[in-house]
Amino acid sequence: MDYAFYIAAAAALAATLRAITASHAVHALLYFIVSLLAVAVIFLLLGAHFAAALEVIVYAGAIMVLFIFVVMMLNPGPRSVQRERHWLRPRIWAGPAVLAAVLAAELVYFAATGAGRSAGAGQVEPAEVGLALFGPYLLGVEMASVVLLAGLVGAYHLGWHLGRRPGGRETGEGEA
Amino acid sequence: MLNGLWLIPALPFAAFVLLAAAGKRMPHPAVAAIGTAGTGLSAVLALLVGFDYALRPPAGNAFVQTLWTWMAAGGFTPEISLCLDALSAVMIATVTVVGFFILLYSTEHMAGEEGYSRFFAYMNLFVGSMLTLVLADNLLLLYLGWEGVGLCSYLLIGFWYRDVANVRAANKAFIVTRVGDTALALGLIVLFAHFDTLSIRDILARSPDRWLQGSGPAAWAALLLLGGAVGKSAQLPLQVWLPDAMAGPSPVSALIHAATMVAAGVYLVARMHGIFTLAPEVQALVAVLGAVTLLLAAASALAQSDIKRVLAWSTISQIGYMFLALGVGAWSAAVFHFATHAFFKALLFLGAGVVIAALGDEHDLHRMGGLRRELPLTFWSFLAGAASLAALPLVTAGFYSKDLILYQAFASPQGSPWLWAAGLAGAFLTGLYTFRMVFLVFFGKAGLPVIRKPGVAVSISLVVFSFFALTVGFLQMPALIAPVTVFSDFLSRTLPVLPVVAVSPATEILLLLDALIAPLIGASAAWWLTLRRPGFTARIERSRAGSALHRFWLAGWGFDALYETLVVRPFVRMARLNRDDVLDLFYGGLAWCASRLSYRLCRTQSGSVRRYALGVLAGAVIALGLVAWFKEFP
Amino acid sequence: MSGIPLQSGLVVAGLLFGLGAAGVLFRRDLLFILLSLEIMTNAAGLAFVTAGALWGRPDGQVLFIFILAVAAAEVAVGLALVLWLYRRTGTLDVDRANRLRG
Amino acid sequence: MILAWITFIPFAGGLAAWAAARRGARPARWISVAALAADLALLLWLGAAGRESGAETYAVVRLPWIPSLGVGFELAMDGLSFLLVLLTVFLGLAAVLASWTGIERETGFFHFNLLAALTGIIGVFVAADLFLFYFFWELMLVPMYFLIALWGHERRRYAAVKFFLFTQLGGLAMLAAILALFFLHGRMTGDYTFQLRQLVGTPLSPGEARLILAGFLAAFLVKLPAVPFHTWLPDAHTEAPTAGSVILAGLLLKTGAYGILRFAVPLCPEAAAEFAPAAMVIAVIGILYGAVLAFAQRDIKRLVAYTSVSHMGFVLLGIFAWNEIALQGALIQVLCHGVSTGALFILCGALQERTGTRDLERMGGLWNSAPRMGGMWLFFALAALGLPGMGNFVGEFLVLLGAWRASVPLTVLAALGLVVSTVYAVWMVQKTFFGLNASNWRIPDLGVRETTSLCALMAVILWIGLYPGPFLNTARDSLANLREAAHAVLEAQSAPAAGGDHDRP
Repeated sequence: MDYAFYIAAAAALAATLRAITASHAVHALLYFIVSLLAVAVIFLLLGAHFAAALEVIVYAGAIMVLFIFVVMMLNPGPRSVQRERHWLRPRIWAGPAVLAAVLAAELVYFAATGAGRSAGAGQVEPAEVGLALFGPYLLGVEMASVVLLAGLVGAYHLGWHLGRRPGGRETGEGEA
Repeated sequence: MLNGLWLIPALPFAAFVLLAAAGKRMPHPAVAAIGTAGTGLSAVLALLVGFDYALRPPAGNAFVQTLWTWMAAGGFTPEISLCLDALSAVMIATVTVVGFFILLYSTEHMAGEEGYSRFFAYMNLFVGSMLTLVLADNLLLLYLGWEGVGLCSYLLIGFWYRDVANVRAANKAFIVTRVGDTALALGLIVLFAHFDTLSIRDILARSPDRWLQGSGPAAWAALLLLGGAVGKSAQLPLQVWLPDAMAGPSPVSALIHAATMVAAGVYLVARMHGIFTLAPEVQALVAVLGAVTLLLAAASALAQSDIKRVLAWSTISQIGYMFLALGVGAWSAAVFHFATHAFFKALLFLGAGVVIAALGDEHDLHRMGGLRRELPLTFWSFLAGAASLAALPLVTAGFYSKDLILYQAFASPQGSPWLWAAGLAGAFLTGLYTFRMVFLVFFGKAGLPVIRKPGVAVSISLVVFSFFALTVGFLQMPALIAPVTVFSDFLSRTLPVLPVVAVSPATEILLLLDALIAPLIGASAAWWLTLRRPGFTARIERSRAGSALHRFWLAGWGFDALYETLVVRPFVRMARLNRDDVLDLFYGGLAWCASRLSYRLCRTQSGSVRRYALGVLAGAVIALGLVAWFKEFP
Repeated sequence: MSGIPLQSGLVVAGLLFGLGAAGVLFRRDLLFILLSLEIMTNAAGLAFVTAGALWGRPDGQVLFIFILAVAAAEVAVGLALVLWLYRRTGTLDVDRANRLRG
Repeated sequence: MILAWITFIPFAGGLAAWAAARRGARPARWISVAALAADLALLLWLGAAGRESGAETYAVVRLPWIPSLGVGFELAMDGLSFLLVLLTVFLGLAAVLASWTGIERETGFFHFNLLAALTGIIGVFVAADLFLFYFFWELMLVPMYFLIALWGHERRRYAAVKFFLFTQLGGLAMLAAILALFFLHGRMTGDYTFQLRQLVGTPLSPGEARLILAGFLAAFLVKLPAVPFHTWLPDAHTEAPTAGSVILAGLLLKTGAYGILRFAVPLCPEAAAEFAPAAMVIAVIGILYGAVLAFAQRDIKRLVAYTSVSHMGFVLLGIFAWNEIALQGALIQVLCHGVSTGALFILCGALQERTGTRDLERMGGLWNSAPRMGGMWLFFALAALGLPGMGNFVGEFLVLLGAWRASVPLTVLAALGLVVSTVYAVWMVQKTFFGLNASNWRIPDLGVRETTSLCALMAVILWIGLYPGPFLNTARDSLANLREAAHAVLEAQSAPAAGGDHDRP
């Protein structure tokens, strides 16, 4: 168990280090996704299954995709085709793949042995989280919704002006 | 009859309001009618009221009419109330009669002026204020009239406002008299602090009980009142404004700066005689001031070449006589001289106005001459006035009033031979400068041609004034000539009679003879110097000492220059230096420091996001560090 | 949870946070800065969840969800700004985007 | 409730004027005039009713506002407040009339600001709750800032910011003092309240009292203004539009005097008594310094502004002499200075509108083309120098009379101010209407609207000058109450230490 934690933690740190030192944005994003996956594994190990699922679905799934969209929008044109090709080389995806493989191996191991399903004090079920969320933290939920709305409006507003700018290109990103 | 008292000042005020509101749109005859009617009706009323008072004296010899309570605050309750007694009766009669005839004169003299209605409005305002001053039952109302006449004086000196010199003269008059007025205001405050009232009768009634003879507060009160009086009456040391005040039209000089307003100081001292009696030092000061002023002013009058300035200095000198009389306790003599002076000096100014207008606005004596034949009526009336001013014996009013003053300056308990001698020397000088003026203007060879002759209104006024200038004196005559004492008897209802020290008959005759002879010598000297030996005079003027003295006297003994260097220039320079308010520098400095600091802090605002992030991080680390630190050392 | 050292969870969170902060400080590309910010929020989330696990309470995960919401909003606006900046200046170098300099 | 109406009718009128301005400037102006006229009518009716009833206070409003903090919406009007509110509405009307032609930009917003400032001022004069007082105190500040900053002359930004900083800093010090008083009173009695009538008589230690008084005076002396804190005034008055200058000089300065009378001295009478000699020295310095500076100015509005410094010195002198005569004098001076200086600023505005300059050196000889204006100018200049027969004289003389009992030398020095005021008054007449018309000005004379409003101001000055009885009587009881309140506190606190001087706090 300890080893599993340490392996995941090491993977997270290594991937993050690569993410902030990478010279290329896509590179960095791939490493960061791996880092997120590693953190998700740690969540799993800590007994926070719900958080682990959210980490993968929302963080790695939604937010990072947004990043990738933007990166792609930054340099459109003929050069991007070539760049696309460049990205498909193994040098780019080898490192993340290895780390992801390690994490996958860990997961498979847990699934096989059931060691991850630890019962005890640390286990917090999603139902508990939900109750807390819509009980004492109701106000926080409302505030979070306001924040999200503000983000939505802000992004829309910026995008609107982006589209209207003379010489600017019509880009409709309806994020969030 | 007496109940109409309030109408006397109210009528001129009404005329003023009417003219100020609508005078601009009226035709000139209507303006003249309203302007003269206001004061004229008031004069008629004043005479009626005066006779009524004289024939049927009310209880206590004073009739008081209270109109309303002016203000009431914490025991201070001055009223708007008028008081008629012998003194104010003499004053209102003089003021309204003189005022009416001067206004009559003005209807013609000022014809064609742009500010015709403005002139009559101001003149009526003046008459109203002057009547308020003399009729006031309490000192605060008196102060109202006092400032009102000062205001009118200011407005009328600056009547021809286009010329900056006139405006400056007006400002000077206003400011200098205001210095005296402020002293008067403080005097009022002192009196109120000690008597809890400003009613003149109450103060005079209570003062002998409240104050010892010669006590400090009495002296202070008297001194402050005197300050007001010397300001208004152009006595030393505040006499400097009057010669410049001649910038106004001649009727203004006649009414305000000769006959009435400048005598207000005399009136004030006479009115508050009780206070001065309690402060003998101050009363002596009054006498000395009067004596010195009359000599100084007479000497200055000798050196002037502007006809109106001669008359202005002579006015100062004659009021010096009145102060001399007040100083020795000869209250009624002072008031008598005021009355005669009002008539003859108004006459002289009006005559001078005719001469000036006849020669096309020429003021210089040396460019006049020989006008005796061209302007005969003016000549004779001017001569009557001049004779009265010089106090030529027996036939003129000035002689009787001046003789009374000289006699009492000698014979009064407070009098002294020195004061008498000063008065006598003044009489000689008066004869000298008066007839110098007469000879220069009307005799000798002709100067400038006459372009305007006096008309009916002017002539009437001149004749009436000549009559008064010669005859008013018969109301009061020396015992040696004829025992007529109508005037002092009448005034004794209000003013205390002077307890004269017995003088031997021989001395008395000697005194009378001196008073008879001194003006005659002066007049003959004038004749000798101006007509007989003009070269001699010119030689004196050209000699070094002579010309220095001439310039010194021309400039009124250098008082103007003295005040200019001591007060005016330092004040103006100081004010100008501090125009931008030195205190603001402090706040400006603060603002400068703040903006420098802000500039410095702006430097940190580099616009670099990463630097900001570093700052945030460093702040967080420091904050966490502090928390850790204090956790370790609780 | 006998084996998992909860202190180490916090240490990992701290290290991740530090890496994120270093990224913010040392990268000049706005996109990377944004990425590093995400790393930092993620690290904070990890710290919350770890602490929640320590006490066995759901609050840690609740706050993680809030962080997630904030991060989502932040990324949405942040990326829009990135695009804006790029359109206006043609670069993502923050050191050149210093028009707010005082 | 009528008091609340009186306070907020101008505000409502201002909003209506703002809304109506989209149909042009005329409706906005007429709505403002109508609102103020209605207010004036209401006020006069209240005054008549109050006089009849003979009650001490004319009207009271007591509503809960923020009960948890002890803050009430509490207004009260006694004779003193009545006179000042009357002055406010009256001058407000004159100010609206004076800006009839001068304001062309944003007329609606201008009138809104003007009337909002008036509401703030009225509120200050009737508030009986310290929190509410502070609220109104700040309320009058903001619209005033806009009036100067948006419709002012050349250096309006500078002047507006300076005005704002000075008054705001003073106001903050006052807020601190109010809060300190609130907590001290609450701790002592357990009753946490901002009500003035509860707070009067709070026993304070000398140190506390001094600090609280300092806080109040910081606000009031700046507003008055007393001499070292006066430098915002010339700038603000000069740069403000005509209506702004009228309100600043005529009304805003009065709130300082009112504050000292109503709050500073009654709340800490002992400290005030300690401070009185220093305050009187400051007052006399203000009288002379302001007058000398007025004489030195070239800008006509600046000149008039400095005369305000001088005149408000008399007010300060009267207040701190603290006997009936002096207080009555100070009040009359407040009223008359408001009217006469307001009129002078209206005339300055008219002059500037016609000649396009405020430089005295470029004017002169205007009497010929505008004699009616000249007469008015002369009249109000004479009022400024305190000619008897005009209200200012009554005020100044009563102040001097009362101050004599407090300090003889200071009274003598203050009387010197009368001489210096003559100097600047004749100077300002000479430089504008007299003298040579060197620049060949041909200006139109006053129109009907201007003449009417100035004649009304003139009538008030003469009325107060010749028959101030109604005004003195109206204020007598309230001034006596203030004196008694302060006196009672003194008696209670320091019976053995009280000196022989009965008239002083």
